[in-house]
This record gives sequence, structure tokens and C-alpha cells, in this order.
Amino acid sequence: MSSQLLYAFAGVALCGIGLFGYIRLDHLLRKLLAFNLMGSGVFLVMVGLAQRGGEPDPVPQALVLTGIVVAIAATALAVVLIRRYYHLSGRTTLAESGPEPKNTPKPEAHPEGAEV
Amino acid sequence: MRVLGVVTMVVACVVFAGFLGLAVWQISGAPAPVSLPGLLAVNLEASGVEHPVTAVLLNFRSYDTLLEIGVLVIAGIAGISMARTTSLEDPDLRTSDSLLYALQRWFVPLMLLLAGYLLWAGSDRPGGAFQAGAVLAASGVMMRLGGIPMDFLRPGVLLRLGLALGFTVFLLVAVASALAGEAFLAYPEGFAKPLILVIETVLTFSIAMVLLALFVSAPVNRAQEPEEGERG
Amino acid sequence: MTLWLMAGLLFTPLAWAVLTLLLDFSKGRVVTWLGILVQVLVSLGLWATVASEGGFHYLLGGWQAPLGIELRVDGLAVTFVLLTALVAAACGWHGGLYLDPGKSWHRYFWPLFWFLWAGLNAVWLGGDLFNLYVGLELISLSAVGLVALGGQAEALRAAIRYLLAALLGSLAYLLGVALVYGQTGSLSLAGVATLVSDGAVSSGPVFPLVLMLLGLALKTALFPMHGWLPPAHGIAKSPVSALLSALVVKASFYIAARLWLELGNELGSYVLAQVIGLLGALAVVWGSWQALLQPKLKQVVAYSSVAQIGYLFLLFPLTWGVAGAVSLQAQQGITLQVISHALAKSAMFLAAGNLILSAGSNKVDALAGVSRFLPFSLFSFGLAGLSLMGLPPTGGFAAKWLLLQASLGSGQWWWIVVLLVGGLLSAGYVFRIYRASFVEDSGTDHFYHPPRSLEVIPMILALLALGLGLVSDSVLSVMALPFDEGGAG
Amino acid sequence: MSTGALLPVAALMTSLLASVIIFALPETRSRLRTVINLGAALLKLALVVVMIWGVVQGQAYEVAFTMVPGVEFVLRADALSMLFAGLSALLWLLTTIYAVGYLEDSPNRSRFFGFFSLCVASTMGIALAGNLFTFFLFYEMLTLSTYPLLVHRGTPKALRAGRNYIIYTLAGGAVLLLGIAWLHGLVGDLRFQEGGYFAEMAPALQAPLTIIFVLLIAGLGVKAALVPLHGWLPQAMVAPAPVSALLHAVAVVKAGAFGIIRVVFEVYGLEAAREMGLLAGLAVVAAFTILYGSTRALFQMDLKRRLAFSTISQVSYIVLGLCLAGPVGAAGGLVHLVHQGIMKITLFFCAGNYAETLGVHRIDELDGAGKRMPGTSAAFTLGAFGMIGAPPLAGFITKWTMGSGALAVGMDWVVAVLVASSLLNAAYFLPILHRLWFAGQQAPLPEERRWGRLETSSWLLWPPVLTAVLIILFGLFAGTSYSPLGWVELIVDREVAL
Repeated sequence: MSSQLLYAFAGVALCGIGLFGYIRLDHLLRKLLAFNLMGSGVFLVMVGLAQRGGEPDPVPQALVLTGIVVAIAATALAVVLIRRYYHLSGRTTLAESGPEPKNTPKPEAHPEGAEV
Repeated sequence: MRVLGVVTMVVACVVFAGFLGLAVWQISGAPAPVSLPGLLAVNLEASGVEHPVTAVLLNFRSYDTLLEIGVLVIAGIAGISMARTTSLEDPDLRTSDSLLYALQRWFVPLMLLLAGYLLWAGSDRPGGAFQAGAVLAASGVMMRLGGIPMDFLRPGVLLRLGLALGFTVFLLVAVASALAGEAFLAYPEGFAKPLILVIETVLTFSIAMVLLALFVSAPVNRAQEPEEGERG
Repeated sequence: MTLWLMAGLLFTPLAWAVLTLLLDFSKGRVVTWLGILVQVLVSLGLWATVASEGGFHYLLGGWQAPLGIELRVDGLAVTFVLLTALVAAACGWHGGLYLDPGKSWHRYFWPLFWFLWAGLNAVWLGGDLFNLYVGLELISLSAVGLVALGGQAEALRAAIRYLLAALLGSLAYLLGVALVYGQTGSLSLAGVATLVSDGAVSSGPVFPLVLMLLGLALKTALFPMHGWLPPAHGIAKSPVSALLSALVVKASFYIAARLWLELGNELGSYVLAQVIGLLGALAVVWGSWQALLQPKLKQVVAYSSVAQIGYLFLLFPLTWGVAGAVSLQAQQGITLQVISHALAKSAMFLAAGNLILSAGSNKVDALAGVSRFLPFSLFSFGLAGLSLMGLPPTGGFAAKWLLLQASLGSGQWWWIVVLLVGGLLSAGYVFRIYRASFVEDSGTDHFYHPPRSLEVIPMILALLALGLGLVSDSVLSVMALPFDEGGAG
Repeated sequence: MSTGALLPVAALMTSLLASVIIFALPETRSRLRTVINLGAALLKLALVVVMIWGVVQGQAYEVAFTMVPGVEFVLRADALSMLFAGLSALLWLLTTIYAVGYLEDSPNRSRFFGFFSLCVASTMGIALAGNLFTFFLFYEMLTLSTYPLLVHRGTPKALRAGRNYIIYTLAGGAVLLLGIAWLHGLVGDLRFQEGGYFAEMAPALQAPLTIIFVLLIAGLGVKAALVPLHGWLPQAMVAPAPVSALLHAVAVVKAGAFGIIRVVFEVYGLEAAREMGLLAGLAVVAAFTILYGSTRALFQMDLKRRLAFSTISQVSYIVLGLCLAGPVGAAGGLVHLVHQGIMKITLFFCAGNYAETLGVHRIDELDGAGKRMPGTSAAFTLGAFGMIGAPPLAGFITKWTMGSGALAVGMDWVVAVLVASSLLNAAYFLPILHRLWFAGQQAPLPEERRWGRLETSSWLLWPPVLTAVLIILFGLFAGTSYSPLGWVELIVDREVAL
């Protein structure tokens, strides 16, 4: 197999790991990171698989560039939502109810608790 | 019980990766019947830029890019829609570290320069609007952390104009091309390069704005509204 | 002419998004209503063009596929474009009157609304796998933004859950696209389809198709991946819920259906088709059952969406390896189901919004006496309910009839059970609302009476859903139009 | 579209438009509402008469368009549909008059009359439907438009009755739909045609056609209240009297029976149905229903409830008549469609009068009511005797024709059933009559209201009197060609002309 294919398989591995984190972790930020990991995996597969012949293929590179922008936009939006959600509910997970997290922020207290 | 769950998850992910790897392996076996790079090389002159990636991004598949910027703007909008205060400034986030402050004096101009270079380089070697915008945004983030007040970051008309500027110009070009008789997004003969340059420049600015806005937006406060039907 | 129509169709929503971003809510409302007018006219024009001259390919940037992006403008696409125009117009109109201009953040409703519309059009017309991905993300992010617009903790939780699900879904889809590109070297759906059917590529692994379908099913909230839908659709503002249930979930399904119809027969398998159909059937039963139990009005409607979406996935078993005529019946039935559900469900959500506004509570029990003092919104709700129950002469009934015929024709009789039982269950939750409204608790009218204009909108949509059944033949005839394959990549 | 084709549409539209306008009217405009109601009813009656005239001349009114790919929406006026259309048009007029008086200054009237007209519109549609698909369309529409009438009072009891009604009828509708869809998949879109389609039928279709027949009958039997599908009917009598009258005489129950007639006569064909041995089973069910209903009626002390069970038994006469599978028997069954209608509506009108005027609901409170309300009681008596089958009233005609039909085809046991049920009818009606006329009034009447010199409001009095007169006329002039019997014989000639 050509060396480029290594990228593809690295991407495959990343996808697997990312998926695991995505379904396993509860903390929203960790979930988000897992998602980004998976995303990178997908991009690697895309580029690596396309240029298996040896010469680079600019089209998937352009696609990946677009994909990265989209992923960043989504991630940033998610972070904003999570941050506000944390502040309003004091939670860092989607758990419907349950024990309040240790450090529920008081309105005046520093909002960016170590939680986030 | 908990362990069992973890194990099943691990197995599931491994199986998934296995299938994926298998698919990749099978696919890599056979050559692809269609070779876009070839087509690309043929049409590259007509695209108006030397660098194939930029050509794909801003000419061959410019519709993708247009929508992509749209996505970015959406994220920005949704971000600032969280804001309930007049300014996005969040004093809590200021760290007045003298060393950082000193370094900035050097770094910020340098980064601006770099951004400019990336933008310009985009046409014939790796680089382009997004990379430049990212660097620009990064310098903004540094300024922000360094405690340099950034009052222009209000969720006012100016900010929103900034968010939308690049997108607007891109859109206008697209429509102008349609009105010029070509198809939607088809650059008229010879205008390709200048138009693309213009687009890239404004895009850089807007991308930076969006990323920065998203970084600083949603300052924390208790404003909220009741759910539908719950009078309050 | 066509050029102008296309440019208008693609340009208007994006441009209006920018315009309304710069204005405040009330000004944005005026501008939006102007834009809605334009958009509806353009969609009608395009629909008429296609209806008279047949479909065509539109080359963006003048570049042919596979190098460039081609839009596939055929009967089905323009039908959905028109549908989107109708429903979105109604929701925009309603939203302008329903939302409180006093809240500064409501101004962002308009740009998000327009971006959503742009994304939908992009998906209906898209013929390029990656472009469809971008369109999907456009839709998802604006939808999430709309859900979160309230900014209240519950809404945010729902929005985050929705966002995470949507992201995972589109990522799976993108992975599938990456594999397909690696396999064929082309991104144009039509191109890939021809390559596969010619055997130019060893039809090879099913995995990419499965991956894409899985991702899209997650975005369409197919049972058991529906968990994110009810909270999001239930808690959003009613006009938003209407948009989400009526159009947004359909977008990902539309792509899945296109993929299946183009590639399914080569890459799909009987088992795959049956499994998807089974999940759909379970969705019908489970969703309706949950809808029967929900204490909140909008939760009932949201779960009914889960159930109604289930029907759509019967497309997969009913079009795989069956006679052409049967497959056609199934496709027509599903198309009708999509249209009628879009109309009925938007009507239902808007009416529910009005009822909640009137009763001052979102509990079902709070509706006691509604049928006496403000029957109008209840009427709209009820008429829409008929379509969901699949009772004649609504579009829902026409769809059910065609699906029954398809199931009989394909010999897959077990879907008949799903269709009939599903109809009865939906009758169960709709009549539960009627029943609550017929209770005579007090002789006094303690309800807030919303302005007529708010009440008229859902009624119009409900009547459209009702009338669809009567004209379904002519509606479907547009989809059967010849499609000139000239310029297909 | 020719003017001829327009007639059925117009007949449908009169009540549809009426309902729309009435819904739009504010609650307070009761005068205008009444005018619209009666106007629409009269107009419809006129239209139907015109169509009947045309049909006699052998004219065919038909309008059709493709609704769903492969299926047509057909409205058509033929002899059979006119039988039902005429009945419902006539009785709608009377019931409207009655309802106006009955619901005087009670709440939610615009809702009530709106759905009331909608209900009649669907009945008209059922009568005029030209194929099973169209029939089903209006059949379900009927279900929905009657629900609000049933639960009109909004009491827990009414709501419960409504829920059961909906469960029964919608489930029945689903079964019916399955049958229709299957038939359509098997042999395509079948318009109703005299003599049916399966006279000469491939033996291969025998099995599926039998199953489909069962499905169709089961679906229709729910509304026709065939035992064991009758559960909803006795509860449904919580509805206001005009509604029960309509339900039992014209709308729901008859819709089911009429559907069965259509299926047997004009889809399968009487002959084919018999050869396939489908009618024998149906006959047994019908006979059982007749006896069961009458027996249950004996033990009801609530007047309307007793009438409800009597309906269950009486409607099955129609079905039983078909099963006799001979021209005479069929005529007997068909004519009962009309006769049962007018007799039962008379009885329900009277029951409503007792309830409204004297506040009497139970039979044992009726003592001496005859002297207090002679007109109503006379009408009631006529209806009761009609049901029992005393000559020369309408009911007698039915039973006589059916009996001779049974003998003609050698199904003598049916005669036994008829006699038995007549005895049972007598057993549960005569005691009521005795209480009305001969028993002296013991207890004071629960809540008596006075209407000046008449025994009750004239709105309430005249409809039952009129229908009572009709009972006599239909009986006396059964021989003439414009009596229901004459008309039915014309139909049967066309249907069973083999």
C-alpha cells in the first residue's frame, strides 16, 4: 500500500476513537472535542484516500478546507451554547435532572468555573 | 453493569472502525474511473488563478464556498443572539499580564502582516482567505486576552455589518455575474482574477470578524424568557 | 428567463438574510414579507416553467459536473421548492405577528429564517454530494440557532442536543461521501449513479451507502435515533417548530431517498431495505404511543412528527426489487406523505401556538371549553389532524392509499398493518385533543382571543392539506415529467 | 360539465355550503341560522325530486374525475342512490325543523347545526357515491361529522360514548379501507353497476374475493350495528334527540346498511354472491342480530335505550332481505330502508318530546302521558304498531314482502325469525302503549313545561305527526308505483334482471 494510504488509515483510527468518546463522554465540551477528533479523521480519510495514486488531488483538499470552516463554525456555535447553558443551569451535561454539580455559579461569582 | 456498557461501546467502535478500514482498503484497491485532477489541470487557465485549490474553492465550486461562508455567518448570528448586554466585552476575561502586553506590541503587527501575506499568496501557492482570516482572528483574540479594550465589539449594526460584509460582496459578485448574462456565479471573461482577489480580501475580514465575535460573544448574564405558554 | 428564476431562487434568501440582519425586528418583518412575496413568485414561476417544459440541469459558474456543481431542476425538486415557499411563507407571516418585537434578540429570527430557507432550496436542487453536505449544515445550524433563540436553559439543552445529533449525522454522511469520492472520483450524484449502473466501479462495499443513510436517518430522527426531536420541536417557538417539523427533517430524508433511488438497486440489499422499513414501522407505533401520553400540547404534536416520519421510511422496502409500477406508486405515495405532512404539521404547530396563546398554558387539559369559545384555531388543528390520521379526502389519505396499493402490489403485506394501525393510533392522539376541548368546565370565556390574522394562517395550511387529496393526481403528474438528461455529469 | 352532471354536485353542495355559512355565523344570529337551515333543506329536497324524476325518465347524472392516480371520484344518481337520497333529504328537512325547536336557546348551536349539515352532506355523498372509493370518502366524513354531535353536551357520559363510537367506527373504517384497497389491487377501479361484476368470475379469485367480502361487511357492519359490532349504538343515545333520530333513521346506521346493499348488489352481484355462498353466513348473522336486539330491548327501562336496541334488530331486516337473494326478498329488504327510517324517526321524535316537555326519560314515568300529549302519543302509537308489523302500516308491507320472498327461495326458517321478532316487538312496545293510554298518572311529572294551547312547541309537534302520517300512506299505497315499494321494485328489476 502506498504511504498516502497511511493517512487514510490514521483517519479511520481517529474516527473510531472519536466515536467512542462521542458516545461515552457526558461532559459537553469533551463530547465536542471528540466530535472534532472524528471530523479530523473524516478529513484525513477524504484526502488520503483520494491521493492514493501518489499525486495530490486538489479537489478533496478544497473540500476539506470547506469542511474545516463548517466544522469550526459548528464547534464555535456549540461552545457558545454550552457556555450559556452552563451558566443558566449550572450543568455541564445533558442529564435531565440529578445532583446539582459541585460549584453552582452565583450570579456575581466568576462565571467561567473550573468546570468548563 | 457500567463496565459491560463500556465494553459494548468499545466493541461497537472497534467494529465500526473495522468496517471503515475494510471499506478504505477495498476502495484503495481499484483505481477511480473518473480523474478530476486531469480535468482540473485542463481548465486551470480559465479559472483565473494559478493555485488549483483556490481555483476549486473560488471558481469551480464557488457555490460551496458561498454557502460555507453562509454557515459561518449563521454561527456568528446565533452566537451574538445569545448576548443580552449592550457590549460583548466581558471584563472577567481580561488578564492584564504585563509580559503578554509587551509581547503583543510585537506580535499583533507581525500577525497582521502574516495574514496579508497568506491572503496574497493564496492565488498561486497554499494560503487564502480562510487561513488569513484565522490568523487575523487569532491576533484579535490575543488583543482581547491582553486586555486591550475592543469596544467595536458591540452587537450593533457595525458588528453585524462586519459579519455580513464578505458574504455580501461574494453574493453581489454572484448576482452581477448572473445579470451579466452568464450563469449564477460565473465570472465574466478576464474578470475572474480581480474578482476573486476582491472576494478573498473581504472574506478574510469577515471570517476574522465572525471568529472573533464567536470568541467573545455570549457574555454571561441572567436574562432569559419564559417558555411558550408559561406566563412570566 | 430560467436564468432569472434560478438566480432569484438562489439569491433572494441569502440576500434577505443579510438585509434583515442589519435591521431590527419590525423593519425586518416588513422587508421579510416583501422577500416572501418575491420568493413565492419565483418558486411559482420555476414550477410553471418545469411543468410546461420539463426539468433541466443548471450549471453553477458555468462549469459542468463533475468539475463544477450542477443543480438538478426536475419535477420533484420544484414541487418541494414550491412547498417550501408556501410553508415558509406561512411561518414567516405567522412569526412576524406571533413573536414579541420588544425582545431585542427576536431580530435574529429573520436572518436565521432566511438562511434556513436558502439551505432548503440548496438541498432540493442539489445534485452534488458535497454541496448537499454544505446545504445540510446550513439548515442544521440555522435551525439550531432558531431553537436556541429563546436563550432559556431548557431551550438551550434542547438546542445543544439537537446540534450534537445533527453534527454526528452530517459527519457520518460526509464520511460516506469521502469514501464514494475515493471510489468513483466524482461527486455528482447523477455521475456516480451512471458509473455504478454501468459497472465502471465494482459496486464494491455497501458501507459508504449505509454510512450516508445512517447519518441522514439520524438527522431525520428515525426511530430509535429520534430522541433529540421532541424536545427541540416541542420547546421552540411555534413558527420555528412548524418550520422544523414541516421542512427541516424532510431535507435529510429527501437526500436519503434520492441516494436510495439512484444507488439503492445496485448497492442496497433486501435486508437493508427491510430493516430500514422496520425501523420506520417502529417509529410509527412508538411515536404515536408517546404522543398519546404527553401532557403538553406541543409535545403531542412533536411526537406525532416522529410517527409521521416513520411512514416515509417505508419508501426503502417498497422500492427495492419490485416492479416498476409498484415502485412508482410507492414513490408517489411517499411524496404525497411528505407534502401533506409538511402542510398539516405546520398548520398544527401554528394552531397549537395560537391555542397556547389563548389558554395561557401548554397543557392539554387547559383546553377545556376551547371548542366553545375559540373554535377557529381548534378547527385548523382538527382539519390538520384529519390529514395526519389519513382520513379522506386529505392528502394523507391519498398517500396512505397509494402506499397500501404498493404494499399489496409488492406482496409485502406486513406494511399494511403498519399503515392501518398507525392511522388508528394517530386518531387516538388527535381525538384526545378534541376530547379535552369539548369538556365543558365553566360557562365563562376566560380565553385570550388572538387576532384573526394569526388564526387564518394555520387554517389556510390545513385547507391546503385537505384539498391536496382531491388534486393529488395533478400534483403528482408534474413529478412524472420527462427530464432531459442533457448535460448530466 | 353538463347541467345534468351538475345536479348531484349541487345536491351535495347545498348542505356543505350551509354548514360553512353556519359555522361562520355568530352564536347569536339564531333567526338567520334557522332560515339558512330550512332553505338548504328545502332546496336539497327539490333537487333530489328533480333527479328522481330524471332517473325515472332513464336519465343518468354523473360527474367523475381522477383523484388519486388510478382511482376516480364518482358522483352519480341512479335508482338505488335516489332511494337513499330521497329518504335523507326528506327526513333532514323534518329533523331540522325538530332540532330548531329542540335546541331553542341552548349553547353551542352554531357548532351543532354546522356539523349537523355536514353530517347530512356526507349522507348525501354516500347516497350518490359512484364507486367504493368515493363511498369510503363520505363514509369516514360521516364518522367525523357525527362525533361533535354525539359529544355535544360535553358531559363525561357523552364524551365516553363519543370515544367508543370513534373507536368502533374508525376501526371499522380501517377494515373497510383494507377491503376496498385489496379489491382495487385485485380487479382495479370498479364503478357500481347494476348486476355487479363477478357474475362470471375466475375460480382463482374465489378465495380472495371471499376474504374481501368478509372485510367489507365487517367494516360496514360496525355502522349497521350487526351483532357483535353493535356496542357503540346503545351508548350513542346520550346524544340530543334530533341527533339520535338522525343517527338511527338516516345517517350512520343506514349508511352501513346502504353500503352492504351496494356491495352485494352492485359490486359482487346478487347471483354471484349467492353462488359463492357468501349470503348464507350473512343471513345467519342478520337473523341472530334481529332476535338479539329485540330480546335486549325487552329489558331496557330507559325509553331511548329501548328504541336503540330495537334499531339494532330492525336494521338487520334490510340485510336479511338481501340474503334472501330473490327479487321479492330483496325488495322487502330495500323497502325497509325507507320504512324503518320513517318509523324509527317518529319514535325518536316522540321520545324527545316526552323528554323536553315532561322531562320523562324512563318508561315507567310515562303513565298517562297520552292524555297530556295526545298528538305525540298518537304518532308514537302508529310508529310502534308499524314496527310490530300491524297491517296496513309500512312495517307490515316489509315483513309481508320478506316473508313471501323467503318462501319463494325456500328459506322457510326466515319466516319463523320474522314471526318471533314480531312477537318480541309487540312484547316491548305494547306495554309502553298501555302506560300511555290506559294507566293513570301516579307520580307527578319530573319537569313539565307549557307551550300555551298546544301540548308542546309546534316545532316539536308537527314533525312526528307528519312522519306518522307517512307511515300510514306508505302502507296503504304500497301498490302504487310511486310508493317506496313501487320504487324498490323498479330498482330490483334493474338489479336482478338476469
